[in-house]
Amino acid sequence: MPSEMTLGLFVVIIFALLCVVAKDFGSVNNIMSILNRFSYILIASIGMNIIMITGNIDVSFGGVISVMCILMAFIGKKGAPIYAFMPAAMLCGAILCMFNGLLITKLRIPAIVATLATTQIYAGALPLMIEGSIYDLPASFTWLAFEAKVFKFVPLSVILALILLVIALLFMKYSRFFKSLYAIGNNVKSARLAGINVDRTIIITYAIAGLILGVAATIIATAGQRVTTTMGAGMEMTFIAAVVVGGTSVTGGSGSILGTAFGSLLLSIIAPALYHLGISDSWSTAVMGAIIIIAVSVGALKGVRRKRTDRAKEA
Amino acid sequence: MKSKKFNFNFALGALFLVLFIAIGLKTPNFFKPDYLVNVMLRNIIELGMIALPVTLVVITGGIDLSLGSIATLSGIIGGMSYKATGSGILAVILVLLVGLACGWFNSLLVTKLNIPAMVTTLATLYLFQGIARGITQGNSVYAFPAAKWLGNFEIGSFPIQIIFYIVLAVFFVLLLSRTYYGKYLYAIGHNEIASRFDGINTVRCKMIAYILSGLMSAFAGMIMLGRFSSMKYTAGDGMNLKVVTIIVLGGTSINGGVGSMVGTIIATLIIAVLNSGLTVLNIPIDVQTIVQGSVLLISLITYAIIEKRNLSHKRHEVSKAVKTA
Amino acid sequence: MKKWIALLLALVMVLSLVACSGAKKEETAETTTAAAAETKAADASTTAAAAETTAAASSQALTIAMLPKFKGENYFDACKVGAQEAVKEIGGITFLYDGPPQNDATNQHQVDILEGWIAQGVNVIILSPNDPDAITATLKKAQDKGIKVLTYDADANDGRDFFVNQVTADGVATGLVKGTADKLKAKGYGPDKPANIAMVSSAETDANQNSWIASIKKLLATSDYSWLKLANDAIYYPGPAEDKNQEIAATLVGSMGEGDGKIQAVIGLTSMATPALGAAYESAANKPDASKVVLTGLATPNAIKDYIKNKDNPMDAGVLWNCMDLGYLAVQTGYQYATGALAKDATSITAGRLGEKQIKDGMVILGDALIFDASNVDQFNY
Amino acid sequence: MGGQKMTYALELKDITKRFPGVLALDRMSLQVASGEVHAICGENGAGKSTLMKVCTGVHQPDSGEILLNGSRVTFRNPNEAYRSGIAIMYQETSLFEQMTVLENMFVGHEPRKRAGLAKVIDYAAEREQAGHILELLGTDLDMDERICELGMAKKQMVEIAKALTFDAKILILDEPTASLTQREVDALFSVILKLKARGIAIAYISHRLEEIFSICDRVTVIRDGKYISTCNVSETNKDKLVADMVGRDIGAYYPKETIAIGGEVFRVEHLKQEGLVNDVSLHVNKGEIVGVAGLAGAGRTEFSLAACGFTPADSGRVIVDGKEIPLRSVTKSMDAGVVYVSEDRSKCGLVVDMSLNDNISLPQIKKFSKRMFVNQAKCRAVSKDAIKQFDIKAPNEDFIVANLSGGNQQKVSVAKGVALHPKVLILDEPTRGVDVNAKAEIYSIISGFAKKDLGILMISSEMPELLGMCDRIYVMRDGLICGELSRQEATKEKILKLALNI
Repeated sequence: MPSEMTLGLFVVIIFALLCVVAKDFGSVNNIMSILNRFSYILIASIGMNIIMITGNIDVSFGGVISVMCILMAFIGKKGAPIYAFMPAAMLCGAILCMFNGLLITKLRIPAIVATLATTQIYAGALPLMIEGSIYDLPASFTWLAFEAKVFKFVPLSVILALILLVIALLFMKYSRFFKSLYAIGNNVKSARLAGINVDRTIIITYAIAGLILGVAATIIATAGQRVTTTMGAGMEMTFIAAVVVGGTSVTGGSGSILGTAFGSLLLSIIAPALYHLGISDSWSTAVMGAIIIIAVSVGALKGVRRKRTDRAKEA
Repeated sequence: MKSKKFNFNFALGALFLVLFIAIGLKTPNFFKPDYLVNVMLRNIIELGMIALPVTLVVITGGIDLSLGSIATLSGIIGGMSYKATGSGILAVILVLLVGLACGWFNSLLVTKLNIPAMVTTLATLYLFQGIARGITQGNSVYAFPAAKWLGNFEIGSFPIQIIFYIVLAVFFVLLLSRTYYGKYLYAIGHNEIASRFDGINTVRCKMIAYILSGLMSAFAGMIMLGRFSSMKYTAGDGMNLKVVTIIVLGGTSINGGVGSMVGTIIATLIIAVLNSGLTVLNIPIDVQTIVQGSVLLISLITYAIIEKRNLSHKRHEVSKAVKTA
Repeated sequence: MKKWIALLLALVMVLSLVACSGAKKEETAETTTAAAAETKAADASTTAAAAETTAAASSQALTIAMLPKFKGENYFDACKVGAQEAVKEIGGITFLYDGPPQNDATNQHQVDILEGWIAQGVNVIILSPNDPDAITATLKKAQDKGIKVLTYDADANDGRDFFVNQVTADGVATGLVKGTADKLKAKGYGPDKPANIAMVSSAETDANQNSWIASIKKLLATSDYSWLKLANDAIYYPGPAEDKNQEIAATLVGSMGEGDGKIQAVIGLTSMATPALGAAYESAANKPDASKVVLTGLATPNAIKDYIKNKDNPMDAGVLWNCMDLGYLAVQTGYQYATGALAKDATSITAGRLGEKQIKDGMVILGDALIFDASNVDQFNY
Repeated sequence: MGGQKMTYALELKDITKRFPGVLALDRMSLQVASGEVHAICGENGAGKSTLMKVCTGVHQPDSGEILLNGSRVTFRNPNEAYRSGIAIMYQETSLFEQMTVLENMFVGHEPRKRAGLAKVIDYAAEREQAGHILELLGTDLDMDERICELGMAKKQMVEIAKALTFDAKILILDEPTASLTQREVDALFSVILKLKARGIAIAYISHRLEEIFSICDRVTVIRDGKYISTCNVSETNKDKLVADMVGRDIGAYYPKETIAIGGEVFRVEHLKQEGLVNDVSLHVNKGEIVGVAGLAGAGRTEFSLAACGFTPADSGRVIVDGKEIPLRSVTKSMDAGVVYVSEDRSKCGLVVDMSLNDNISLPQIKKFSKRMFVNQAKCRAVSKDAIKQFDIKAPNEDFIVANLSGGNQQKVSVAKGVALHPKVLILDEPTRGVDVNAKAEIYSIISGFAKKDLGILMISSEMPELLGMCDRIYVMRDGLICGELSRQEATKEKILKLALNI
């Protein structure tokens, strides 16, 4: 697919340029901290991507992440190892997202509104369960962020993300299920004619997304010794941005994981780039918003042009 | 349809009264006129005002999630311009202009590029807020006289903004229920293609709706700035959800075509009671967030079920009609 | 159809009421400290108490409402604990506590909460404003209603009767700068080998951080610290949100190390930033040489004790005051002032277990900053 | 296949299917044997497509039964039909625009192979199969091209290819050649013959007679959802078929009245729209009812849409009452008095979820408003007498249109147009999906307008009504006017021959 490759090239060029103009940008430390951020953005965005391919969306990711983080802290506080609390988080994520899926398919509530509502519920429920934050977490909890390094300097989280990326790519290519996502996103009616159980597929998709989100949440939660109730607040926008920038059409039916990967990379660069260029971090939000709009508009314009060519072709 | 709508608003009104009395009985404080006016009503005005035009947008089958950011951005720009120039009039004009521009930008993306309203406004929400944050560098911006007046002036202990709201509410009720523009909006929401075949300029109608919501958001932003005497770029966070809640609770179908301005207004009062009630009961704001979300969800589910019922009802009627034919 | 609406809308209402009662449980839980002292008041809903207090403000039954910059962060939690201790000690007080969520610590949220309290006529409001200017209008309103207004932790520019100050700005500044300077000296820096420093504050509008920054800059201008260079005004404002702090901390730690282009010392000015710095160092890919850089700042001991104890982590000291005492003192002052035991122009106050405390033009001062390191960090538990 | 005694691969017995307002299939029967190509022909709206949708489980028959190889079956959804070996190529494409040809062919039933624990899509096998099929079709389709990049003809090809991926025992082709070039048609025929040779039963729906005669073995004619006749192609001829297709004796229910034809009111000159309308010129006089005949896809609707400015015409002139009106402006042409009543009620004609009153007043509500405020009374008055004039069966003007019968809905959409007091009324399939009595009423209404000196352009695929109602008839084919017949000279045969180009 050329479009992703152009994006990839674009990102690489930007990266290179930054390394040249801003000294220290290329430093191992900086690159690694970028990659660490990249890792959880990518993982979560993969989940967002498969949802958006079906033409839906989930803006409750942030809230769900917060819930999972607290849950993990709860378990991890007593010294439980990562292989104990990560699965718990994944399960929790699967359930919460599946609930969204049910609302959307069974009650025909537009995805974005339904998930906006659940976001509020998730976000609001947490502070009631615990007063704000769980701190003073044991080393076993922060292991992933502090200890786990491959070759002494590559964070394990990055490897984790890349593995997941590969798995996702394989599934997208070789699984009938994931092919059917595109069909649904393209044309629900035809998908039904082709004998696809649309509702079930969408619900499962949400569950899977939640499952993957659990991994991302683990990376986010274990970054420090304290977990607050607002760890994930507002992150969903970053993920959506990554997916949209990656070339997935917001109306569903097209898009690729690879593109999303590059999109995630681009977004994880923004903040450090601004810092190293001496621009105030305050602009990062605006930059991200602009990037999304540009990406979406480009996609839309393509669509418009296609319609024109279609009519010509019909001749 | 008409009769149904009447029943519906009636039910809403009943709900309002029940909540109002229930909370009042729990805490006499609640009935203090001072509390009713200065907390219950005064605090909902901004949301209520924005909900009015956004109802129009939702009826066309669209939505505006960026309203919170528009309010913040315009308020902030107003405040900054006043600080820079010291001219109050300029500030007011700028506020409204910014709102107008933002709304226009949304409408452009939605109508001309056919980007789904949800996504468009979700992105612009981010953009507008980002700009607000960028130009303020995260600092607060302070109110200017006009805003202060809007936010705090009282006519015999009756806040001025409530009067503004009442006027606007009347205006929008008439706009939607009495003018052809209102009818057009319903038609577009139900069936945009057919509307075009009836010679309706659907693009223009939709653009007007979005621009109105941008404008009103800006106005509300100015009131907010005055009421809180300062504004930060985060001021608009979560407003969009609250407004959508009000609108959906008010019986406007998120899929467009169905809805009434009166419903929105009653819903505004219900949310006002809920919020202020929870405050007066000293319930932490987190719970208020939950209630917020739950109310939205439950009303969505209600309408989902009602729509299903209507559908089957319709089928029944059709089959009857066929038999007679 | 009609039935459906009625039914499901009723559901909405039920739910909201459930939410109320559900929340009320925890509310009473918060006030049990007060309730314990009173007899048969255990289930007295705060609101009932509030109602009666409005009737008789001078009576023993006071309602004291406390409003932190934001909820759910252990600095303010510790203050709250101290406050509740005082409430319990005095007895007969209804204690309300609420605040904005951590990711949205804005003046606006505080005003919303305050207006609720004002309208139902609490007796004392103790708050730590997010925005010293913006809040004043509301505070004045409260005072007009005869409510006693105190600020703690951070001051408001106007509209408060007392400011319960943990420590003077200069106190904090000296604590931080001296601490940093000593550590840097120990690592071979000094007038002959200047060091670049950076600071991580909270939001741009936080009064206390800003006042500290001001006096830190003053100190840096003096000859003994002139070798500490605040490289191109390197102060960052991630606000209270956790992820933002981690992000900026990681970036800063990433650009630490020896040499002119690098940063040798970072000072965290909030109890979010400092732990984030410690964590960032721990997770840094190739850690800057701990013997060449310094991390320090304000934090609750618990939040950074691991980093302090960890030899390879350049964070080996933190600065703070006793937050519990701060909360305790605040409530004591508020109570005594409300009951008239304390005059507006008093120059000192005897605050329960804390004993005598100075009052300088409306500013109650808790004491000096305390510097904790590996040796004594375990003595504190907050 | 084919058991010991003669059983048919596919047999339909007394299938009846009702839709709101219409009887689509009326005790319809059909037998298709394995290894034969069975043509099903009839006019537009005769019920051919409905019949096929019943066969493939899209619709469930109200009564009657479907037999496969002699055994009774019921399909609750298309999937069940696929699984029991019935594949269909729909007239309107149901493709996934953003996906490649290959993906489209196999969506939902990609061939899979074991790979360790998982079953993975076997691309090799998929490509091989696809390769065979495309080869069979003799088309140069690139299987990695996205559908949205393809033209209509190629999309059709993909549809066919898709149908072939199910190794079907019965293949239904619904107007497969509607938009194919001759080369592609030939290719398709050779495919059909190959398949036939394999003993596959093929139901071939078309109203292109020459095609039927070139590849079909037997032909069944249906009309108004009723079975008319079945015979071997060798034993019949075109004229006989045409007679069967249009056979209905034109009852007296065409209240045609002879009115003095006035001067020209509507003229279109050299209207062109790329690929859809190739140079159409026609005119309508006051009090004249002018018909436009032609097969589906002849470009009649496209022409009228362009003429009224709903779709952008590339060139041409539209003149009303001697005044030229600008192309591409709906409002201008409406104000000039040109009103188009769409063929597709529910999609374009009406806002079915709104009340009668709203629907009728919508196009002119602006006129009924003072400073934006709608004069409800006026609206109601208008819709009230519309209801009276067209005698629409509704309790009151607040009744929701969706709850009306098809016939009444059609009346509403006509009434809506007439309420605008047009000079020219363009009626597109005014009686589609409407039962006989409603038809009669609509006809009388139409001739009523003619009396009022309106110019009426009536697009219709129903020969009888054209013959019964029109003073002049234009015949269109491939976006061109290919003939003009006066009331006297016009006959079903002439029209059909012109339309079929034989």
